[in-house]
Amino acid sequence: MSEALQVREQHRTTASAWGGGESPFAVPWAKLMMWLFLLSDAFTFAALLTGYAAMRITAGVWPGAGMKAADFFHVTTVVGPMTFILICSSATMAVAVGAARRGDHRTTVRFLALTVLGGLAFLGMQAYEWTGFIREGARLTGFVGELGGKIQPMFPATFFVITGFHGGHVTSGVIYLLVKTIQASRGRASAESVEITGLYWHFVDLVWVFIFTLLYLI
Amino acid sequence: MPTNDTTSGTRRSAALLGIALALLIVAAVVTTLAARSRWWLPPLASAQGRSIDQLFIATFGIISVAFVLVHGLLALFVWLYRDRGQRASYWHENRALELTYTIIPAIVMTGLTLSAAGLWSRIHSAPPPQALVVEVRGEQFGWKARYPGPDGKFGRIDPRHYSARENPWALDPADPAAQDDLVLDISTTGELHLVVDRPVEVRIRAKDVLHSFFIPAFRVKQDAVPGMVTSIWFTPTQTGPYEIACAELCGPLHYIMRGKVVVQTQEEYDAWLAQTRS
Amino acid sequence: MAEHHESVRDGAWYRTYVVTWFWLLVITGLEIATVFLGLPRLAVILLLVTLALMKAALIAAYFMHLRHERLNLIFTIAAPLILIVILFLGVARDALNVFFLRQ
Amino acid sequence: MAHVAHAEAQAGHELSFWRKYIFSQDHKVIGIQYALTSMFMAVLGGLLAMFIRLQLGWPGQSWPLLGRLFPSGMPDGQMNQAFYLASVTMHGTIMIFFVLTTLLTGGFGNFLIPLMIGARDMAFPFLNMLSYWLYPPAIIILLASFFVSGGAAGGGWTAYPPLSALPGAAPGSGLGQTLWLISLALLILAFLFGSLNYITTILQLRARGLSMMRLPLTIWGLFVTAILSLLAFPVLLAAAIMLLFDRIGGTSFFVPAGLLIGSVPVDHRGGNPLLWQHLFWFLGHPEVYVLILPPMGMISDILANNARKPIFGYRFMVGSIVAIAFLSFLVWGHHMYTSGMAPVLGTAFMTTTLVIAVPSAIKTFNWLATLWRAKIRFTSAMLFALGFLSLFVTGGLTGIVLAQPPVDIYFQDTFFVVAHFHFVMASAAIFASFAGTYYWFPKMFGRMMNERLGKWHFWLTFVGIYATFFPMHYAGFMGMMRRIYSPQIYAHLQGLQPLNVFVSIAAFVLFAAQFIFLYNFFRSLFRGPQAERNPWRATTLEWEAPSPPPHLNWGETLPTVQRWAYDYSPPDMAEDFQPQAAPAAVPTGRSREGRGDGGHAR
Repeated sequence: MSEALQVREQHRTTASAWGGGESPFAVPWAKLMMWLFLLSDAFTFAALLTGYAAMRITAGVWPGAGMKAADFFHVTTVVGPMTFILICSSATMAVAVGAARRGDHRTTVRFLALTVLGGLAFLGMQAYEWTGFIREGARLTGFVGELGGKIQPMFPATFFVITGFHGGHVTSGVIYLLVKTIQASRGRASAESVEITGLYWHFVDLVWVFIFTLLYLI
Repeated sequence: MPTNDTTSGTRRSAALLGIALALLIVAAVVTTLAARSRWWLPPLASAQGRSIDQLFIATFGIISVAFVLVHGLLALFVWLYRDRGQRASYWHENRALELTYTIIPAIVMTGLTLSAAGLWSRIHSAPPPQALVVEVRGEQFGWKARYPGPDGKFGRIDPRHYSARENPWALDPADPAAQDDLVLDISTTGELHLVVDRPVEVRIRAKDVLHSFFIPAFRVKQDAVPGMVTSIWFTPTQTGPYEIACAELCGPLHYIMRGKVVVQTQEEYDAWLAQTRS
Repeated sequence: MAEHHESVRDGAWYRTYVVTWFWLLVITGLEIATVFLGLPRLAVILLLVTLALMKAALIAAYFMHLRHERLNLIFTIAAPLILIVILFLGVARDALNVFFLRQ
Repeated sequence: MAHVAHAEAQAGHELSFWRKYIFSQDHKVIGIQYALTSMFMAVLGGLLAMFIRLQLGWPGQSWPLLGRLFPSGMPDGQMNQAFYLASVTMHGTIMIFFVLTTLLTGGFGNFLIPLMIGARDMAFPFLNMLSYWLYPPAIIILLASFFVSGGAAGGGWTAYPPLSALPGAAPGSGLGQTLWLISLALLILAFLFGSLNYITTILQLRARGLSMMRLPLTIWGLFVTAILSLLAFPVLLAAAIMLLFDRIGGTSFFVPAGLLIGSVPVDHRGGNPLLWQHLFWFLGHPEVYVLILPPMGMISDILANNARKPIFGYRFMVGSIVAIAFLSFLVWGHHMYTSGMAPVLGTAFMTTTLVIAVPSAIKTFNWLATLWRAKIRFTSAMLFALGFLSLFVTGGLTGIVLAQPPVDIYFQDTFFVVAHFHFVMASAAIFASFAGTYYWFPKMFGRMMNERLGKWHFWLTFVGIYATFFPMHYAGFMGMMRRIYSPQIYAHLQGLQPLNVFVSIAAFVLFAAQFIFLYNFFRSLFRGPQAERNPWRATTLEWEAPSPPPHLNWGETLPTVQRWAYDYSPPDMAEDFQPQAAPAAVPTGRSREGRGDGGHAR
């Protein structure tokens, strides 16, 4: 290869997105890291849900003969609204991110605060839903009371473990959002960091889509 | 500079390594040949074991060739291309060569996959209808076996009725089919009796944790999994006593979890069964 | 550093979010309706999984801005998800086997 | 970028001792911390192996002196079964998770990634520090389990339930097993933090001109490994959570109904023990590639450097690393052929497993082709690299036997398996670590290791490894089961004892030989001759930095990369190597075919 060719090759390499010296995705490193974290977290949830599927398939009837999962939950009155609230909080989060990008601090703070409220409402309703389920006889080890013998013990167990794990994510998300709201109200949250917070929050919503479908509806 | 080994140092290292690798080939071949008389697979005593052993020997031949080839080349190269003040060639791409050693292993692997898949599906095919059916159960730390009674049916099991002495199999007394089941402790007092040249389906249960039903002479191994009944079928071809081992870690006394199996002619087996039942 | 293309005019920049939000709610409503429609079991499962995937796609594409990222990032995020499908298929197939071997 | 500015601001003032060496955010210090801690754990794991060999070589023998040292595990000097199984379990756990994974990705990964890609540090130094500081607590919890009632976990490193789920099932299934799970969960978090950092760093912080197809293979190995960890460890984390719930919360993910421990009914129902095996091996198989891909990369670089020749078939090398990584997620069931898994899955997993043999063969022959018409320099690093090649082939080939389910029926859970993975992933990975240490020690500490001791170490280790692990194949042929306390009562294992005695003695020699390395390592740390910047005359970027590299690695400006990583013995040049960052040299004569990028961009 002649010298000229070599120089041209070098130019081509440095001009390419993958040529080093810059991000091939044109994203800041913190954002890429959040995406990667979410990817890995998706595998944790996937494994839990796969375990749940294995329990269901192995059990044959679920949660018991002649019963539906939806019978045990307040799908239209509590779980449906929970889903509604989480979607809304995701939307307010998206607006907050958009506003932060435009430098509109007032809107950012306001919508971040709304998102926090949405998260708290979700957690409150989940607590209510858990309480009701426990009152019906659900325990981590299986159902107690008159339904005890008729219901797969892994029905409440998978429910508590998976929604609990998700609830833990929501709780840490609320704390994360709260910190971000305070920072934003003092004008110390960059648009980038608000966007990264948003990614986490949307992911929590995205996981809930599957939990809602697989645990409550199917 | 540490990189500038003296030529004699390089020569010595190259010679040593070349000889060591050559010796490795010789040692591997010699010990394997020697091992065939002492440290080899136990004598074969089942029909499916023949095919398994043949597949193993074929694979062993293939990997031995690859072992000798790679180590031979390695020994040759370290000796030939040691640092003698020459200049290494700037050669780093040869599509034809690379494709060659992509395609040849691919073909060999395809062959192995096909032959192994055929054998695997034969091993896991449905047992023939005339097969003897027995159940074995792994528990900490021994094997038990159960033969159905003259009704040919295994009785129901209910763990609530378990009693180590009176009802070790936890048979449900309410089930009539359970009344005549024959339960043997094949680790201590009894033996698992099988009939020569008659296929046998062994259904495997576990009482507590995972175990693995392993009869080396039959080339049979199948895990005993709590909560489910696994099964395996095979045909013993030699009469005589053999041993059952547990191949899955099941607790501190895993190493003594041994059982006994005896292969007999049909007459001997019938006599034994009649005597034991009475 | 976080420069992104905006697909909507200034002043109505939140329109995408509102539209996404609206569709998410509609699909959620459909999901709940599906359960109470009394369709055959397999149809319910297929329908619900499809709807859930649609929702997930909407969230990822618009709320998480994946649609506005470079294609290589989208592939980087999406490609590994195939492994989840493989894990699920392997485990589910074997769980079915366990079901049949239950004592 | 933000972190660089932050780091530069930090460099302005002197750091305290604590910030500099203990809670350091410098990737080099963290890498060395990881490496030293792993070395400590390696000695521990090796000691446990010696206990195992002591028992298997001379079952029933009493060792009064040891009995006084370990009164609970070896009362009257005779090892009890629970202690034996705890040794087996802990040896596996420590060597796989706490030594090889941490040493290769935590140690070499942290040290090498920023240096080899021309970055100042990792993308997120604080997370990097956090990753290391989860490791010592995990160790403490793991080791503490030896002292709780019942002793350390005894269910094997795979911790198959129900044995590991039911506290009553075995002495080691008590608190020891719970601690084992917690310790592993902490370590998983550490690996996740590390992986996030490595992937982001390699993707985003490469120096100008260092395209992906110009990366040294070490970086490719570490990069793909990080992806494997990122995607596989969460699955084990989920499984560990479920198992913890089974143990503590009374759920029954892995415990079915109707079990009796002795005559005590077990109060669980509904679970499926095979689920754990699926989830565990979905991690477990990628994990063995976590242990072999970085070595493959490191070996490629060390071979090319000491052969003074470009690595052969760079593109096929990268392709096979990626292919192996992808396939490693599809083969988990080949650990489960006899487990009661559906036979159709056995066929599927056999197919994917045998496919992996193809990229592995490509790599082996590419390494051999690299040696062809080379100019080989026999440094200690090179000897270990060549040893790696031999061990990898020996161990890899027996994998072909085990990949076939009908044959695996006989060999599953015998010593043949033990021999197989001790060659292919344990010994080979350890050889690569030794090679890497001899090779990069000058860069890490600015001093050279002693070559004479290095060669003694190599010869004793190489011979010791073959003497220890090769005879284990024969024990496997005879059908000797893994994890048994003594083979003596079995008729088919009679005549095995001389073999086991031989293996045990070889193992003791092998273990003792490692102290030559430790002596060499620590002596060179303080007494070794000063290393120059590029003692091996290597092309890759880390050798452009001073030895040892200062904080932030590079001076005022970051290096700019001009060519691929393997420009050894280029034609028409007086020198036999051209560093990646050296400005393009003026050619002296005829045309220079194939220069520059090794023909990758065409």
